[in-house]
Amino acid sequence: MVVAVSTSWVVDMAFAVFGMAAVLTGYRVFRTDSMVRASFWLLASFVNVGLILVLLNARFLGFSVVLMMAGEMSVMAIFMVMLMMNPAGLNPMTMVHQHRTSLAAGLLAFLALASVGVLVDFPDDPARVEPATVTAELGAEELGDSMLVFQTAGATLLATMIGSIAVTSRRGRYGDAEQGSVPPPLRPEADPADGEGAA
Amino acid sequence: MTLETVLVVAAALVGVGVYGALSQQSFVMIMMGIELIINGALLAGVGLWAYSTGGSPKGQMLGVVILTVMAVEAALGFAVMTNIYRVRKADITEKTKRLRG
Amino acid sequence: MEALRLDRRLRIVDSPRHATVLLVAGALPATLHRPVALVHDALAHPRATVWWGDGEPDLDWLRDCPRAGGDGDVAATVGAVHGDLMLGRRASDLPVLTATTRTPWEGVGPYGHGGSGMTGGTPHGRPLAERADDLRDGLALDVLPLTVGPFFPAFPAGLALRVSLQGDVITEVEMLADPFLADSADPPRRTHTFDRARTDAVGLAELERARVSHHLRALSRSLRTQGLGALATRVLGAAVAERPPTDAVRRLLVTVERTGLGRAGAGVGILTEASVVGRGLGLLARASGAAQDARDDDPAYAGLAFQPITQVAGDARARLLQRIAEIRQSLSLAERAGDRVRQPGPALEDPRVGATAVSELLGDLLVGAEWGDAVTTIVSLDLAMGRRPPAAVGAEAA
Amino acid sequence: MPAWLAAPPTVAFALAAGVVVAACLDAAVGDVVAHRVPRWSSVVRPWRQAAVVALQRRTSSERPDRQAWALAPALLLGLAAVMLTVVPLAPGVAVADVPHGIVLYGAAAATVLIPAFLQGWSPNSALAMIGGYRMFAQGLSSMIPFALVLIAAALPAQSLAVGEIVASQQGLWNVVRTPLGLPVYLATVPALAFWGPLATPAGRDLAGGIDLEAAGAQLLTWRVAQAGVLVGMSAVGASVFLGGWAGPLLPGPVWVVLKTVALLAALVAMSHLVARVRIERFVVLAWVGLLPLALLDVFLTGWWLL
Repeated sequence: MVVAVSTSWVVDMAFAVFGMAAVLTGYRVFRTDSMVRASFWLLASFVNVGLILVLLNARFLGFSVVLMMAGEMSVMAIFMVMLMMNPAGLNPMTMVHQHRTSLAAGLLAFLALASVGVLVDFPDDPARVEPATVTAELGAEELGDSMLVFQTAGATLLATMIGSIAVTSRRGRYGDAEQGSVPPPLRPEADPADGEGAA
Repeated sequence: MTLETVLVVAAALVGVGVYGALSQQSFVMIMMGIELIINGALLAGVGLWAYSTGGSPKGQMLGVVILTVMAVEAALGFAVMTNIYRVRKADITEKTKRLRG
Repeated sequence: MEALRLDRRLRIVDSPRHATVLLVAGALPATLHRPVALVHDALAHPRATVWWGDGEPDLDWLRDCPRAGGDGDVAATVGAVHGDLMLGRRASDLPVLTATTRTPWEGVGPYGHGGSGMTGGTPHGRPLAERADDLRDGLALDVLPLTVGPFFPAFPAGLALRVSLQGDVITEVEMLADPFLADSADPPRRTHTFDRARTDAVGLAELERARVSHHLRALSRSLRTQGLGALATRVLGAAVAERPPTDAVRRLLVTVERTGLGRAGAGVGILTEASVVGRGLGLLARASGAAQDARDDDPAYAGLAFQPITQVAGDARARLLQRIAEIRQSLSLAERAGDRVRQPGPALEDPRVGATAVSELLGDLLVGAEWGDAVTTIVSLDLAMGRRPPAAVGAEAA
Repeated sequence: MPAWLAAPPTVAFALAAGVVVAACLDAAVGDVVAHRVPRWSSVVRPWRQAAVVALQRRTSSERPDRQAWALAPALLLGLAAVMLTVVPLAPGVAVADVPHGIVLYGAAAATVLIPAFLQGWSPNSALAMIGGYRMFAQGLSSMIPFALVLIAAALPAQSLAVGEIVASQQGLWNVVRTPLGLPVYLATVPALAFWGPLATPAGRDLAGGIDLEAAGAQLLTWRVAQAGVLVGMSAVGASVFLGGWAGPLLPGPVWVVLKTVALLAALVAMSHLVARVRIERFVVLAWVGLLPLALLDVFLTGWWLL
């Protein structure tokens, strides 16, 4: 029986590199001043996680993450440039607020989860599957025992598609979506329509 | 590479995601934070599948479900954001404090 | 000028960044002095400039450049300069413009982002983009102001527009400079057939062949814009040939039709029949359905069964189809004309359309179009053969 | 020599040879279409042009994103190399005969969007940036039909390995078995490789678009990488739809090369004979036309297998 995850030092080194890169690029997402760069840093983080998945022998999932995220981050970059006040990050700016609180919350979350990961004694039962059969097993599972889960995921995606089209559609039940819309005021108590919004 | 190290990396990704989701003002940036959290969850799930379930295909199934969640989150996030933008001309959270419209 | 595209020794590129030698043809009006300097400075090193024309150039930095005389072999001169540059026998041109002052922004504010608040100041004097009302789907987005021209490769030379883009949809457009007769410069020494026909008697066959040549040039420009450079070269070759075989031209037109060139212009840049009547737009008017053609009343065409061709749609595709149909018509007229001679007097159907007449329509044509469609529209109007702006005339006479 | 040492030079050689063939084909077909007398200079011209570009110094625009600009051509070249690694020359002979080759290829093809966008966005230039957006518009629209026809081609093999997919076509090539596959593939490849009628991101109406600001070694690498992507997509297409190494008389690897060159020639001819497609029209075509066709392809293949 082959132990699925190789224990050679090459894999360890690769994991160390990909793991650190995933976290670092993830952090860069929120420290860069350009919207487009932020989405590509996030993509880099996803690609590194995808590569770790490949090391863990979940190759299909790993490649799928890259495939999916390349598309999703493209959409995200378009949205960034389209809706943000700093198109394409041509001008330098900062987007951070409540920096300390967030940093503390992030650290807390990391420490709590990491201690769970390190301290809890998970059963030591490594996967023993040939690399080539992993995906075949996943396919059999999707269309066998877990078919209900798989179908639910599909139905959820369909519902999402219909829902998001309904939400973004310009024509609603009560007329055009932007009917009566006004720019938001800068002061919370101000009337949106009194022109202070533009101040 | 052991289960512990994989879980620590996953925890770090979640931590960075929490930091991002709380510290950013722009909707898209907050979505990026959430995506990072889900990303960490995916890594932890697959790590557990590889090291402590004996390679049961159900573990990978969890990964597929997490990918679905990611897609749903992104699609609905963009949809809601587009609509808020259309109606309120707002793209950062502080502009939507009065959600009454 | 256009004939240089046929010379295999030269490769004419779209972006100054890809060029090694800048060829300045003729004298330039004062309004173009700064634009040409900008183009010059955009060339990557090593670079050189060749001046093509007679007399003395009116720009200081052009005086020391290598020259090609009005009749000389321009391609050979350019090739020699290019070779010297590549072999290091010639130093690269220095920039013409000195560094312009910029608004200092770096290091200001708590994040070095140019000031206080979230977005800071106005780096490089460029304010943050403002939103504009939307024309399409109800999402008001930031606009991007942009000046295009006067040396934009897809546009007729001299045409400069100031456009505001939202995404790649045009929200505003303003014409800064007219196109001028850059393309009529060849052959440089000969008066254009249509100018001669206003005052002298001209053979009908010659006149119609000149019309074919004019329309083939326009067709070649359309092809080039749609990414079909090789075919455009072939069409241009037929246009500049002295007497291209009629059958070959007809076959060429079929090949052009097969590329689906018209598809890019379907529903793009529609000129309504009401807007074109009485403006003297010739082919453009006929493509919109107005059956006006001066040849109809010309006694020289009597007995040749001349019938104006028209299209219905009035879009860029209709103008293209109209052009191809009129090439066929003129080919057949030239074949049947025999020795007929057209006497000056009656109104002349000149294929060169006045740019002023169209410029009033340009705003309606382009606002709301995507950038690619706007370029297709402008190319389909064939503005290159417009009038000479007064400034350019003065400079060229000097 | 161990296999992992031989892999990089093999891929580099295949990439270089493919790019040279693509450039010469392009020059030759261009001459034929232009009705110019074919000369030896057609074959020499690409080399001369490359040398001229290589001798140029890089230019800079106002405040570009330098890292991203430098990264874009390297990334694209890397993706082209990844595409070539999954192509099998003979049974079991591929640089990376991985069990998920076709998914790896799909991921690489999808990622082409990123360097193409970066190339347009990083110079901080308006027309180049519009080119980048166009890449996203056409790439995102064509990605799903592209992936679906690959999946349909993998169905009869019951495997995601490219080698298995080729082996399953020994009796009947996929171009016959799944007749919708190759046409949809050939309609989406120009969009993903921003080539020919769908070279809109680098269109002349944008004065070169994503190429507008590039010069020197950066531009040369970029052009080489783009040709490499085209070669990679042709090679995988030849394996997945045209039966790869299968063929009479000649040895397998020769057939792989011949079929790749045939697809490459088709794509080059397309670029000289088909006019540019309006981007809006293509997006509609992709979602309303190509996507249902690709789905139909999957269903028909499944039905045929049952």
